[in-house]
Amino acid sequence: MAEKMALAKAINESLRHALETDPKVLVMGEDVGKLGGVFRVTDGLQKDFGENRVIDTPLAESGIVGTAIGLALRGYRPVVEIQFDGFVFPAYDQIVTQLAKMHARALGKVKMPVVVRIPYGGGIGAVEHHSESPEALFAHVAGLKVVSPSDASDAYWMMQQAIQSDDPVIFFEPKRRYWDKGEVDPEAIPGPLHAARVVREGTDLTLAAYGPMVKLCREVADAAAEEGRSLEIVDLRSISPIDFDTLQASVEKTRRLVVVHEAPVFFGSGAEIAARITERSFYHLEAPVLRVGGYHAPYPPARLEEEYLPDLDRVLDAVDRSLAY
Amino acid sequence: MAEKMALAKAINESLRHALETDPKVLVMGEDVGKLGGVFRVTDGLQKDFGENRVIDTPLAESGIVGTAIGLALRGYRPVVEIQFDGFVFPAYDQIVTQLAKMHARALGKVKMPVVVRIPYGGGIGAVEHHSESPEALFAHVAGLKVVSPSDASDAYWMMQQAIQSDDPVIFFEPKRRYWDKGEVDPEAIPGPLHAARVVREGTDLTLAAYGPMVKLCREVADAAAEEGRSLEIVDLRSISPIDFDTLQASVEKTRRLVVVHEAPVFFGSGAEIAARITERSFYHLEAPVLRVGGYHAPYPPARLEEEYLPDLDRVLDAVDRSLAY
Amino acid sequence: MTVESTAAHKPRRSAGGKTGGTGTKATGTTGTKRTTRAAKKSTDPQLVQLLTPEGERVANPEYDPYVAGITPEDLRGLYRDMVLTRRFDAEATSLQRQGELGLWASLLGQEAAQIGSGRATREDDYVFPTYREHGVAWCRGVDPTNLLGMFRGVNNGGWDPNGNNFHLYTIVIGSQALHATGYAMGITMDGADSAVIAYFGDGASSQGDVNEAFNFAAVYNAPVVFFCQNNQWAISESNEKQTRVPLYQRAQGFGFPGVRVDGNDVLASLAVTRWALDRARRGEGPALIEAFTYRMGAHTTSDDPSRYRHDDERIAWEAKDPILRLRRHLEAANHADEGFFGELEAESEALGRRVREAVRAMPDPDRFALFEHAYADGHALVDEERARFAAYQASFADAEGGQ
Amino acid sequence: MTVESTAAHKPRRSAGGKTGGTGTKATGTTGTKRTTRAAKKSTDPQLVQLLTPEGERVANPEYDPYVAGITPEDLRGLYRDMVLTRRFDAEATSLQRQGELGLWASLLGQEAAQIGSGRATREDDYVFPTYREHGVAWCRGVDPTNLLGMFRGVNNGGWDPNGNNFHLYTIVIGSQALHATGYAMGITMDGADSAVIAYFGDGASSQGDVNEAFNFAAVYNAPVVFFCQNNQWAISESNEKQTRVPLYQRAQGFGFPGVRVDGNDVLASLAVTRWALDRARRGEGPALIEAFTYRMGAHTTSDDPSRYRHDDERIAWEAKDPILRLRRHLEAANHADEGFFGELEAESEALGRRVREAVRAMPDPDRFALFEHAYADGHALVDEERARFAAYQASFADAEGGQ
Ligand SMILES: Cc1ncc(C[n+]2csc(CCOP(=O)(O)OP(=O)(O)O)c2C)c(N)n1
Ligand SMILES: Cc1ncc(C[n+]2csc(CCOP(=O)(O)OP(=O)(O)O)c2C)c(N)n1
Ligand SMILES: [Mg+2]
Ligand SMILES: [Mg+2]
Repeated sequence: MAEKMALAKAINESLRHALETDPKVLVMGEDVGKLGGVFRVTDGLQKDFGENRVIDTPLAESGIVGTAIGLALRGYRPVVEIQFDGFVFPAYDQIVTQLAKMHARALGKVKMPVVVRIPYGGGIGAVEHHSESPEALFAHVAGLKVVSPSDASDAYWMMQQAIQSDDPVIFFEPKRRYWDKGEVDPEAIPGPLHAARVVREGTDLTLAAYGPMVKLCREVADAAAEEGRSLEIVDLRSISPIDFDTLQASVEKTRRLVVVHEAPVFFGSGAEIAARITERSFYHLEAPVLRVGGYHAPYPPARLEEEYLPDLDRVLDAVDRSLAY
Repeated sequence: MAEKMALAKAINESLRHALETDPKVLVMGEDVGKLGGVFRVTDGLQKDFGENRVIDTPLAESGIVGTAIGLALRGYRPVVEIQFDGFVFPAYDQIVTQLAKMHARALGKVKMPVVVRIPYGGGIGAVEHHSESPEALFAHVAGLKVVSPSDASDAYWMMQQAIQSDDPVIFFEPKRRYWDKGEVDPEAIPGPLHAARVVREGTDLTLAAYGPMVKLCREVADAAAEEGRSLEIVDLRSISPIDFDTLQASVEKTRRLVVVHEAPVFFGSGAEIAARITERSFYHLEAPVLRVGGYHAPYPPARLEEEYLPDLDRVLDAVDRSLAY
Repeated sequence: MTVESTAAHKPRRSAGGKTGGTGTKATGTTGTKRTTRAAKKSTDPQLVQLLTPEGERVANPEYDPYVAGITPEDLRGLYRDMVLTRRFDAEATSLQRQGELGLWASLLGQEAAQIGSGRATREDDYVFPTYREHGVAWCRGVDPTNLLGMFRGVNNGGWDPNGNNFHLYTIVIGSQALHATGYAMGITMDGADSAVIAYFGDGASSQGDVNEAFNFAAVYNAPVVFFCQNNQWAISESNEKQTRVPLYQRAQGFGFPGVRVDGNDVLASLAVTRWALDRARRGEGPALIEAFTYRMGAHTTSDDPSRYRHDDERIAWEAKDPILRLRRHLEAANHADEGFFGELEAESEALGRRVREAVRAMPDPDRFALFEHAYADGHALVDEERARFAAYQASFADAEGGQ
Repeated sequence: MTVESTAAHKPRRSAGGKTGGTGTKATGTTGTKRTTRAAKKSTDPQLVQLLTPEGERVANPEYDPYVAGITPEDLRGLYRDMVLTRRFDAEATSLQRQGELGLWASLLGQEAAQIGSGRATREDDYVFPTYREHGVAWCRGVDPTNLLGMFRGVNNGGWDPNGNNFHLYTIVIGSQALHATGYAMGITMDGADSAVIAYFGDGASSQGDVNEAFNFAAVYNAPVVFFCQNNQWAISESNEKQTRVPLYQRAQGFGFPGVRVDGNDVLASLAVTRWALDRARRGEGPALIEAFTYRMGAHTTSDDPSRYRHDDERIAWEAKDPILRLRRHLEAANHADEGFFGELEAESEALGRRVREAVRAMPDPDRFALFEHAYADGHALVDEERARFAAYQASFADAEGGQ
C-alpha cells in the first residue's frame, strides 16, 4: 500500500525492513544509534533492533569500512553510514584497495555485500566538506557499484536492492532532497537497480541526471516547455554501471544531450557519458554533448554555492547552446 | 651539457639539483634513505644531504603527506615518495581534503609547494597494487596539479618545475620507463610544465598519450607509417590542467583522435579529453574520439597484464576503427 | 574531586565481566612482560587540579612551579579571557539563531581548557585548532570576528595563519594533528626552540591520523603538544564508544608522557600546558594532555543533545563551571573587586556589540571568488571556466540592459 | 638471553639527550598522573622465552601451563613444521631465481613465530595474514602450492579463505588488522567462542589502520589477537624509524595487554599465543603479541639488504636460529633419533619436488579471466567489454584462419 513519505524516511523504512527480514543486516556508523544520524535517517532503529545491530562506531571511517569488510567475511551484510560526503576519504583506501577488490582477489570465493551510504551534494548551506559530490572517484574503481536515487520510492527500493546485492554498493543519498516527499509502495515490484528511467518524455533534447539534479531537470523541462521546447529527462539512477542503452535510445530520438551533475565537470560523470554516447551515436548527434556541473575549484562557502551549483538558468543556457548547433 | 641517462637517473639528478640549490627542499618517504627507494630514484641522496633532508619515514602514507603539509606550512618544500601507485590511498584523504584545499581555505595566505611522486603503471610483472594508474582520481580534484613525464629530459625538467611550483603537484612516474635512456640537458630552457607537445607530426589521425604510453604511440605511428598512414602524436605531459589548445590544433588538422592510457577507460582521462575535444571541435571530427585503456576490472595478475594493457595491436585497431568512419 | 564516574571504561560486549583490560586470571600477574599491571593501575586516573570547583587553591608539588609567578593581575587576566570568550561564544550562538550565521560550534564549558592552554603558548609557538578553539584564538590575538566567516558561509577560514601563528580551523577530524607534527619537525630542522600545540577532541582520538601523528612525533622527537579536550561527547557518542581506557594513557604506548588535567581548572590547564611546552622546547619531545572537561551546549547549533543525554549530566557539570570556579577564588582571595567585575561586564557587552555589528556588516563574497585561490600559480582550466562564467554573467547584464 | 641491543629506542633528533620518553626533570616524577614511569620501566623489556638458543628449557611460571601437556611427539611435530616450512620457502626462493615466480617474500628466520602461533589456533579460529605467513598457512592446512599463485602472477590470491579459515594474503600494509577485528566482532555477535589472529609486521604498526584496529578491538572487546612479527626490518628501515618504544607497549595505550615473546622460540610462541587466544575466547578481549624475531633473508627477492644492513647482524641472529634451537632441545632430551631426522630430510626433499613440479605445471590463466569475478552479480560495462574483447580476439583468429 503506497504511502507518501520523505526521502530520508523512505531510506529509514527500507533499512528497517532489511533489519527485520534478514538477521545478518547491520547498520553501522557515527551517531547512527540514539541520535539516529545527523539527518535522522536511522532514527529509531537502534531502539528497535538493539546496539548489536545498529552500531555506534568510534570516529574513524577507515575503521568503520575495514571492520564492515571483516563482518561481511563473517557472513554479515553491513550498511555503513559515512556522515557527510567529505568524510569518506579516510575510508577511501579500504574501499578502493579492499572492498572493491576482495571478491576478485578470492576468484569469487568470498562476497562483499557492503553498502556504503553517503549523504552527498550541496544546497543546504553547510560548512566545508559537507556539500561535495565525489561519485566519479568511486565510479572509476572497478569492483564497486555506484547508485543515487532521486526520489523517495527509488530511495526505498534501491536501498533494498543494494543490501541484497552481493557486490559493494556506494549509495549516494541526495541530502538536499531528504525532506522531499514521494509515494512509496513497499509492495511494488521494482525495476532493476542499475536501469535508467525516462522520467519525462520529450523530443527536442535529452537531459541526463541522477540524484539531486533530477528535480532540477524537471523544473528546467517545465520552463523549456513554456518556451515551446520538449525536453526528455533520463534519470540515470546508477553511475556504475551506467545504463547507456536507455540513454542512447533517448539521444538517438532527440539528437541532443545535456548532462547535469553537481560534481565538478572536469573528469566527472558527464565526461564518461559524453565520450561514450558520442561513440555510440556519433551520426545521430546534432550537437556535442554538453555538460553542466561544478567548477574546477574547491566547493565554495555557503554564500557562494548558488553560483557554483547548476541551476535553472545554467541548464537552460546549456539547452540553448545545444539547440543552437 | 646534454648527457644520456635513464629516466630514473634523471629524476635523481633533478632531486639532487633541487636539494643543492634550495635548502628548503626535502625528500621524504619509505626507504628513500640508505636504500635509495625501491627503484633507486633517491639513490645516494641521503648520503650526500643527510638524514634531515632525505628522510626515511614510518610506514604510514597519511602520516607522510600530513607531515609534509605541516612542513610546507613551516616553509619547506617537501618532495614525498609513495612507494607504488596502489599505496597512495591511505594518503588520499590528506591529499584531497587538506593538500588540495589548504591554499583556497586560507584565501591564498598559505602555499602548498608539495610534490607527491608516484611510480605508476604496469608492465613490470609485479604483484597486486604495484601496477595501477590512478591519475584520474587526482585530476578530478581541484587544487591539485597532475603531471607525468614520458622521457628522461621531461622527467628532469618537470621535476624541477614541480618543485618550484607553489601548488601541490602529483607527479606520476612511468615506472616501466625508469630504465629507458634519453638526453638530458640541465642547461636547457624548458617549456612550461603544463604544455602538451607534438612529439611526432602527422596528418591522418592524432594519438594523445602521456607517461608510459607515449613510447607505445611512437611504435604505433611507426607501424602505421609502414601501412602508409601518417599519425601525429601529442604527449600531453600534464593531466591537470590539460593543454587542450595544443591538442585541439592537432585534432583540427587530422580530424581524428585516439586517446591511449593504461588506466581503466571508464571515467578515465580519455573521457574528459573526448568530451572536451568533441565540444571544442565538433564540426572538425570525422570520427568519434576513441579511447584505448584498461578494462573495468581490477588490475590483473602479471601473467595477464599484457592482455589488459594497451599494446600495438589494440591501438592500431582503434586507429583502424577511427579511420573507418 | 574525582570524575571517574563520567568516564566509565567498560568494554561494550565483554563476555568476561572484568572491565578495562585487566588480566585477572592466574597467569596474568607479572607486570614487566605484559603491560597489564600498568594499565590497571592507571584506569583510576587522577586529575591534575590546582583549583577545586569551590575555588580553593590546592597544592601540587609537581605543577605548582609552573604557576609560581602568577600574580593577581594574571589571574584577573585569565578570568577576563574566559568571560569575554564566553560572551563572544554566546553572541555567535544567538547570531546563528538570528540567521546571521549558518552554524555555530559553541565552546561553552571548555573556556578554562582553552584559555589555560592558550595562555601557556609563546608568541613564536604555533597552534593547530579544530573548529571549536575560539578561546585559544582569543589568546593568540586573532580577531574573533575572523572566526565567524566560515560559520556565516562567506569563506572556509581565510585568516592568515601566520599572522598569529594560529592555523585555520580544520573540520576533517584529526587531520591537523599531522600538520602540527610536520610543522614541529620543521621547527627542529630550523634549530628553533618554538613549540607546537595541536588541539583535538575525544572523538578524534580514534582516527588513524591522530595515532599516526603520535607516532611520527615520538619517532622524530618533535616539539609538539597534543591537547585533547575530552568534553565527554563526540556529537552523540560518549567516551566509552571511543576508547576503553582514559585517553591520556594512549601516549604511553607511543613512548611519551600523557597527563590528565582538570579542563575546567584554568590554572591547572595553564600549568600542565606550560610543563609540556617547556619540555618540548628543551628537545624532550611530544606530550599528550587530556583536558577533562564538558561540552555544556549542543555539539553545534544543528544538534539536539536531548536525544542522547540527560540534563542531570549538564547540571552536575555546571557545579564545576570554569568561570565560576575562578571567580570564587578571586573573591575569596580578594584579588578582584566589584569594580573589576563591573568593568568586565561592560567590556563583554561592548565585545558582543562589536561582534554583532561586524557580522551583520560582513559582505557576501563576490561571485568571482569562486575561482580565486584554487591555485597559487594558476591553472588553465580555471582560467577558462572563469572566462566562461564572466561571459555567462555578462549575458544577463546584456539581457537586462537590453530590456 | 636479552636482545635489547637490536632494538635501540633512541629518538632520532632528541635535542635533550635523554632517551625513550622518560621525563627526568624534577617535576616529572609522580607516576600516576603521568604515564612516564610505566613507559620508563618497560623500555627494558623482557622476552618471554621457554627455550634458550642453546635449546635449554627454562621455567616460566606464567606461560608453562600453556605447554604443560606437550609431548615429545608434539615437539617433533613442531620441528617438522618448521623444517618443512623452511624447505618450502627455500624452494620458492629458488623457483623465483629460475624465473618460475615473479617474486618471493621469504619467511626465513621467522619459522618459530609462525609455527608456534599457527599451531596455537583452533580449527574454527580465523587467520588474517600479511604476505609472508607461509608457516601459518602450513599449520592451517593450506596447500603450500596455493600460496605461489600470486607470486607467479597467475592470480592475486585465489584460494578459498573459508576452506581453512585462512584469509587471503594482503599486500596493503595493515589493512587486514581491521578485517580481522570486524570478523572478530562478528564472532561475538554470533555468540561463538572462536577467536581471530591478525598478523602484521613491525613496519605495519605505524599505519593508521592498525591503530584503528587496536581501538575498535578494545572498544568492542573483540576476540582478536594481534600478532606482530617484529623481524627488525621494514624493507630497509629498522625499528627505531617506526617506533620510539618497544611495540608490545602500544597495546597498553588502547587498554589491552601486550607481551613480547621470543619469536625464535617456537614453544614460547605457542604458549603466549595460546594464552592470548584463550582469553579472547573467554570474552576478555584483544591482546597484542610482539614476536621478536629476525628476517634472515632479503625483504623479497627484489630486495638487496646489503645496501642497508651489515652481515654481522644476520650472523648474530643465526646463533638464535629457531630450528637449530629446537633440534638441540630434542637431541639433548633424547626426544628424536637419527631416524626421525633422516625421514624428515626425505620428506623435505619430497615436498620441494612436489612444489617445484606443481609450480611448473601451473598454467597461465585464460585471458578471459580478466573479466571474471570483478563483480559477483555482474556489471553491464564488464559484459560489454568482455564481448568487445572476444570480438577483438576473434578478429585475429579470423585473420590467421584466413591466411
Ligand atoms: C573525518 C570526519 N568524520 C566525521 C566528521 C563529522 N563530525 C564533526 S564533529 C564530530 C564529532 C567530533 O567529536 P570530538 O572529536 O570529541 O570533538 P568535539 O566536537 O566534541 O569538540 C563528527 C563526527 C568530521 N568532521 N570529520
Ligand atoms: C600501504 C603500503 N605502503 C607501502 C607498501 C610497500 N611495502 C611492502 S612491504 C613493506 C615493509 C613492511 O614491513 P613490515 O610491516 O615490518 O613487514 P615485513 O615485510 O618485515 O614482514 C613496504 C613498505 C605496502 N605494501 N603497502
Ligand atoms: Mg568531544
Ligand atoms: Mg618487518
